Amino acid sequence: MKAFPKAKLQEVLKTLASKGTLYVPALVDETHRYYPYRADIQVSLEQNSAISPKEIFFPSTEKIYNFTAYGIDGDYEEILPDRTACVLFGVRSCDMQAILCMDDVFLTRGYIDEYYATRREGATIVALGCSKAGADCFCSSMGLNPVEHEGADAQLYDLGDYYGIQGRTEKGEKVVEALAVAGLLSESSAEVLVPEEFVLQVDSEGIAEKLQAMFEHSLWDQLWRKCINCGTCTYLCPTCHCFDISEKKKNQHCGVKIKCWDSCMFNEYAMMAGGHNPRPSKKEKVRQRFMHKLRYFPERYGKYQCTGCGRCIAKCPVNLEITDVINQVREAKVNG
Amino acid sequence: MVKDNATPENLAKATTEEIKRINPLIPMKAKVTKIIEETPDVKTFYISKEENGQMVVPFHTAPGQLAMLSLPGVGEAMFSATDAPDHLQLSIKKVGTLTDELHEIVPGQTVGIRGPYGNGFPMDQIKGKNVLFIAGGIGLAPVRTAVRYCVDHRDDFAKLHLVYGSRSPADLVFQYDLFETWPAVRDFQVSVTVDRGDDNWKGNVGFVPAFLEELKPNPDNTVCIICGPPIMIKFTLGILDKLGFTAENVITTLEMRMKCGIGKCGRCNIGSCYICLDGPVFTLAEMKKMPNEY
Amino acid sequence: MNSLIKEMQALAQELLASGEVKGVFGWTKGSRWYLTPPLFIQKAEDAIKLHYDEFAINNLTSLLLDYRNSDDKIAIFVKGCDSRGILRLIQDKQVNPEKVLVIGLPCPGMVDKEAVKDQRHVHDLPLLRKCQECRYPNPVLADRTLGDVQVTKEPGVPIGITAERAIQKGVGSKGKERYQEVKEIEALSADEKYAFWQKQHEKCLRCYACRNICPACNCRECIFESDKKGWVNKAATTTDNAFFGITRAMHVAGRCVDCGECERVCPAGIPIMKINRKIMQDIDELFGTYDAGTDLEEAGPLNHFKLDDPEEFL
Amino acid sequence: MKRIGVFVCHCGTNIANTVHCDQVAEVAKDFPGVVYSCDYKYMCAEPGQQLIQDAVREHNLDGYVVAACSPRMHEPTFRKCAERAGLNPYMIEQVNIREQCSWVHADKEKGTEKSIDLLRMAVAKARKNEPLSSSTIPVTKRALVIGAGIAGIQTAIDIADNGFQVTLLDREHSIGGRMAQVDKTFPTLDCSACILTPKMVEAAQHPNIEMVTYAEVTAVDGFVGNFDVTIRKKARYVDFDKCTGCGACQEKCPKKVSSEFEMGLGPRKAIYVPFPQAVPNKPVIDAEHCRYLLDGKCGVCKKICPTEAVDYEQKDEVIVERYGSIVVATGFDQFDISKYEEYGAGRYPDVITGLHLERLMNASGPTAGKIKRPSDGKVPEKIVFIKCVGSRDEAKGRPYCSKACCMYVAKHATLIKEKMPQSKSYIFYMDVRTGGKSYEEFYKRTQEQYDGQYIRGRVSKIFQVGDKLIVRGEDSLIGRPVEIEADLVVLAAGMEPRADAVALARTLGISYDQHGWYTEAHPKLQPIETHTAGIYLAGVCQGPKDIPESVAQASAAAVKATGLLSKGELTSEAMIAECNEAVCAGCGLCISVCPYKAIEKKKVSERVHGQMKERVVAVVNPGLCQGCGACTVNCPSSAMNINGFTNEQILAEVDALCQR
Amino acid sequence: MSTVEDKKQTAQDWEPNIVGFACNWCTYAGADLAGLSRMQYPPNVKLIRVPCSGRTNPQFVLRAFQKGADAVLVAGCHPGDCHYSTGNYFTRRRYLLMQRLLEYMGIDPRRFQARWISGSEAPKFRDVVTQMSEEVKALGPNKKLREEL
Repeated sequence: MKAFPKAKLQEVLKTLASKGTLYVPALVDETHRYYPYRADIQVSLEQNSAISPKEIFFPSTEKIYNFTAYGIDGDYEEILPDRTACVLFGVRSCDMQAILCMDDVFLTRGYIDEYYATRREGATIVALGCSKAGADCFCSSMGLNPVEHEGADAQLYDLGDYYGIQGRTEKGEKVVEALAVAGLLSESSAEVLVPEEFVLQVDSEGIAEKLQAMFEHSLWDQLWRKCINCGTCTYLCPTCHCFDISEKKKNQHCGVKIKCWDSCMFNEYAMMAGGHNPRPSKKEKVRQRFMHKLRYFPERYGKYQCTGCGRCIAKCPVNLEITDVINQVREAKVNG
Repeated sequence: MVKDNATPENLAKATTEEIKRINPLIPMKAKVTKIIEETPDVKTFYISKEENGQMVVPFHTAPGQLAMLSLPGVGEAMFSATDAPDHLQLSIKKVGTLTDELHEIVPGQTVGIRGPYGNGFPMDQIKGKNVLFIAGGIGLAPVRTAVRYCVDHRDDFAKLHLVYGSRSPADLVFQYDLFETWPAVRDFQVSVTVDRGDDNWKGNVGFVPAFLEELKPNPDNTVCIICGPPIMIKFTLGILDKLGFTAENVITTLEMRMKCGIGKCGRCNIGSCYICLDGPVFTLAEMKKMPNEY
Repeated sequence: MNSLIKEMQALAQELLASGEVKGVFGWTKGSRWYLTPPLFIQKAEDAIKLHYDEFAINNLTSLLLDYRNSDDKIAIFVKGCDSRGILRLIQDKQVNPEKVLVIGLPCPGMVDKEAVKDQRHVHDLPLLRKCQECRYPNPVLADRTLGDVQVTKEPGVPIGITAERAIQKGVGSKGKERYQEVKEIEALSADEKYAFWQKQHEKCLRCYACRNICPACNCRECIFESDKKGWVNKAATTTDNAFFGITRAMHVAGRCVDCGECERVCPAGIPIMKINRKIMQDIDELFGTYDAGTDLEEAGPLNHFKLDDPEEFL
Repeated sequence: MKRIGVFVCHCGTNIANTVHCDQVAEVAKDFPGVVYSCDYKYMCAEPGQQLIQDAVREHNLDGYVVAACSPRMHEPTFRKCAERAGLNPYMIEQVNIREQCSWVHADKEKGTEKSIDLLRMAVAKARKNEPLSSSTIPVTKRALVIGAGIAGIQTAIDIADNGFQVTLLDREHSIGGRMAQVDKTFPTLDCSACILTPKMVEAAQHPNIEMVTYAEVTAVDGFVGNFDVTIRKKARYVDFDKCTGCGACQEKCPKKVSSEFEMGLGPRKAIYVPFPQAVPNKPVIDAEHCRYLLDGKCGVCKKICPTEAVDYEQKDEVIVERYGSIVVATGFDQFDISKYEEYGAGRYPDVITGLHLERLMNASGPTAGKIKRPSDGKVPEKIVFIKCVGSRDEAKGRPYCSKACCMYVAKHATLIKEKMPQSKSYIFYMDVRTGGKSYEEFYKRTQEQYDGQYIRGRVSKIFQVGDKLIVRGEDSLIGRPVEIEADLVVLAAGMEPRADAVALARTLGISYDQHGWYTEAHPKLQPIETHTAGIYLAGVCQGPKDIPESVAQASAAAVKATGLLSKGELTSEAMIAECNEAVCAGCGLCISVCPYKAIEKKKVSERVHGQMKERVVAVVNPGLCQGCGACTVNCPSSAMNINGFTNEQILAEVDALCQR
Repeated sequence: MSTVEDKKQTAQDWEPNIVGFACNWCTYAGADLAGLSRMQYPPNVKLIRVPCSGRTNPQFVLRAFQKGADAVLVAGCHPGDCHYSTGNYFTRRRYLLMQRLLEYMGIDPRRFQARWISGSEAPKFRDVVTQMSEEVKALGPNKKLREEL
């Protein structure tokens, strides 16, 4: 398969960067997330980014339209994200699967979220196979192959000191071709490295079906006790897609409507105008999060909404682990 | 399927192919042409879009569908919308900051409107059957869309019966329809009750569930459409069950917090259904299958 | 340490069995050797799950806020820094002292689980910075104590069966330099300071973990909860994040018990304690040294005044 | 959107000169919420107000903004105008484009621009105004006067004359206070008892005055209109109903004690009446010295009392009474001269204070009016007076002037010359302050007709040689040291707050200055009121003053107190704090910063998951809250808000000013 | 409306926009007195009337900087003459901390001032306002903590 030496990574990135904005996982003042590529940026591919790549297609805050109000007349003016092409480099299988989940939500079922669609269609995703499982990773338990993911435009394989590359889609081919033109590619028949044992393993088979009858199960009475209801897990999770629409005033007459991340963990998330809140306390909120990940999303879109990236496990202030929840559901006794 | 003439059916099985690409989150610029003061805290707003000089309906809505109304600089919220030839009618009760401001605007005010949202009432399935409408307070607004559909297609339906209750005579909405147009319709019984009467109120006094028990509507071959405050629905469903109505024949609308209206923002989910997309209209049977979290 | 754990399990088992308390907050063995997350048990037989070691970092006190409306009595294990959180909640009238049974533990000094690479044992891991600077290793209040720790309102050295291990690891060794980091930032120029904090506020996701873990942030409904109040809405723009960060610092000014949990739980790694410590340093300089959450009777520095306070606004 | 009107005033040319009022009114037309905007020459005048009222009716406005002079001046005017137009007075805003714009910025363009910004701010605030009303609190039509010196008595009499019930309370067991100890009063030299005792009797017999003597205030709760005062009545051990005041017990009582009233110069018995004209004129047993009460011996007084009025079993009695207003008239203590080592005060018996001399000169005093040296009883020849002892002296912590000493020293010099023509008085002074009516003439007379020799200078030392007191000082007018062999030295001791003044202030919740004098609400404009509504001050407890001023203040305090009682009910401020109980966590941070203790805690029960749960929230007492807003800032969850200055309104103002 | 906006942005005649929180009983009265005595000072400071300096929430100061103020002034009575007796003692404590915290965050100390200005100190009011206007004009527009929409 075509490959390029790891030593030449910087050059590969430079050539890709010339095509359009290139996003790479980098460490900038101790924060590991996807940044636009710059020559002096410290690219970090050893382990998955701390903050997921979802913010590239679904940013934490974005302006959706301007509005003006002069007395009784007013107007609306759309603000669309720029359409320039971009390359998302170094996306692992768990994040690639997460992007597919987001596609289901934002691009199907009667409506298309224009903002997500514009960014998503302009992007070429270059996936990266994992050779070593992270401390909190469990993608294999969620039915994913850490080495590769068929949903990506181009796939990199870890061949030890080479990266093998394969184009899958037409956009992916263009990337491979660009690297070939730059003379960076050579043929390599080295073995693709496969990560050995995962530290975290869990059997997620049939969990969605079992949860159908577990809405009132006593498991939920204990689970919320240590949770502090912060938004960390939802904001780090690559598949959480909830958002809020609010507005900011520029002055007395005009302002801008803003779409920003929201979390089912916050109190006023489900609060209705009259003050009634169907999920008043922590128990309902924690149940909603895991039910959505492991039952509601599979019911609606046919795939788990958890891809085993382990970010929520790594950063949860109280170590409330979704793998532990899956185990508890598996062992739970359900009558009838 | 061009989204403009979205009807419940094709919405349910919409696929990605030929969806006309417009940004669903941007409201259309429209004007409030007329405001009718139904009761001290309910007003009906006539909303039309200006298209090359004339005022036309922004979009058509099927009975039971919703529209997202936004007031520039204040906010936006989901209301049930009644279809009309050249305008949309939205009846709005004063409950929060947005509705307070809406109740202070004057005709000619520019607003934003987008929609239609929701699956609406399954009028086709209930063709040929008797229809029992039950509404409480502002719940009459969504029910009225179904009533008007039945009145416009009177022959497609058997007997019609409306049971409507509100807090006091002053709180009765659409009084013109209640006491003039609908009673005049063929085989359409209109029963109105109020929680607290006043000296010149002749009609029945009492809560809707109790009133329903007195009326004892006949359940066979009858579909019931019910909307109103959660407590009224809870008790009325119990009575309907006692009267022999089957879960499939009872249809109601659910109210949840809705932000995007297009099934993306995740706010209005009950179980795996998004109320703004797969609802708000559900049969009692469907609701029994959903997690009890609404 | 194992004897201490046994004592804890026995006490919890007895308390639950006798019905004196309806629940016990403690820690338990996590899924990996370097994890000892919080645990809440209600049945006596679960007491066996209790565990305590150098990874039991979590300050459990803010979890008591979920029991504001319940009449059950809850027991809670506390280290030195946690106990100051209890005192904070009692002073703010959010926890009824009769409804809480505080069990004081000696603190061996917590280690930094983020530093785990391939070590296999706790001795190879460095002590957390906040424990190196710790001045209150012993509980400031407790209904019961285990591991012969002593309750003391004064700053001091670790006491109890884990004391010698704690001192050997360096607990409290840097007690004097707790304002070191603050001084470093103060030395920067105005633009450098702004650039530093601008970068931090840019990283903030507004997930509110720092607010929800903090015992001093115990409002029933936070002004950042809904934008009906009009202060700041949910959008995580840099200036809103700065508004949130600075406002929260002023809200806990003179009330922050220096437990360092906000900095630990921040997913974006923002040095929040550098702001709180700055305010603590200013309070010490301006109004006389004051450690929040150590004396139940003393009103916080912003809740009283002296006629001869420093004057800079003439 | 609320319908807001905008009225820009020209104020003749005061504003129009440097602000284009028409342009401001024009721009205001498209501020959000503004439906009518105009400018006019004189908004505050009748035609201007008429114009406003017509506009309100014609455009059915919800509120309006007047851009004119300072709201501190005409806000009440425009509020009344709103009321006449049928609007709630708090729905209007006034913005200052005169004192803070047209008068201080000459450049007309910039002035106009600033006026537009200020107007935009005011409209933004006005749109968030809500109708407000002040609430009413019932008032108990009864007053309490603490301290029954001349000030307390005068206040009580005036209140009683106004037809209100009043309780006159004093710690001593007779009313009269300091003035009872004084012999003669300046400048008229009429006898102090002659002008005081009739007032004491009048107070005793007045139907509206209830005299409570030998009692102390231990606690004050409640607030203006409804003070619940806890009073401890000390046991007298004499049943006043039976006692006829015959005085037999006083004669037979074996125990002699130094009389405080006589300043230690004369004796009194364990069962005693402090001075002949005392009111009530019935004896009291001093529990610390009565042999029977201490160790069960004696009991003579009980035996010989013809009406068995003596009752050793009496106990202190604590009562709680409700009052509408309180007047504090607790008077002063005389400066403790022993602090002046250099004068040998306290060591030499013949170095006495002004009050000691008053007792020596008083006919009912220990020496029946003959001035005798306390040491050997001889009649003194040369008498030296030293002024400003314990006054105008930072070193002793008494920087203030005690105001009355200059006059009473002159009085003493005059009286001594009159009583003992052959005696000679020397008066060491720094200044002579004669600031009252015919005071200066009295001082001139002392020098000229009564041979009072005034020496300008300070005394450095006094020491005893034989039975003479050598007074060494200097005469700064002639620049030479002076030495006088005196028989008697009288120090003009200054006035000092009562030892327990601070404790009483804390009980009442009123503030005091660094010396302990009670702090008036405003030194010039509100000398009688305090910051605590319903509590007033009279007499020296508020600061050194002489008798005429104390009486004047007493009558003023009476008017203030009865003014409050006459209304029957109190209307509270409208722009006060309000607690949003749904958000309040009951943490009490607001209570710790409220200057008026206007916030209390109350229990609220609410339904949580089906059961009724109790929790504590803060509640604002409209009678006490003055709307300062300290609580709103100390409340982290913004549960506390001030009507009229809500967080939302101020934010709207900030946004309007910053986002143009 | 927009004409005023463009004129403002031309470089050299840029005018700072300073928000002032003035306590109704002292500083606002002092400002009125300055007006009565026809003192002249630059028009850059606009006062928001608050009942007491103790009512000024530090969050208002942050809001002003966020929405584009170039400097903020908090002014009230001298400690001891507060109309509400203890209001400004708490203001003093709170703003001693806030002033240091803003400086710690990188805000130029000249852009935030808390001052005691009594009802009779009209000259002092004029001097504080003039000094602030000139200093901030020299400093230029404030970009720190400012919201760019």
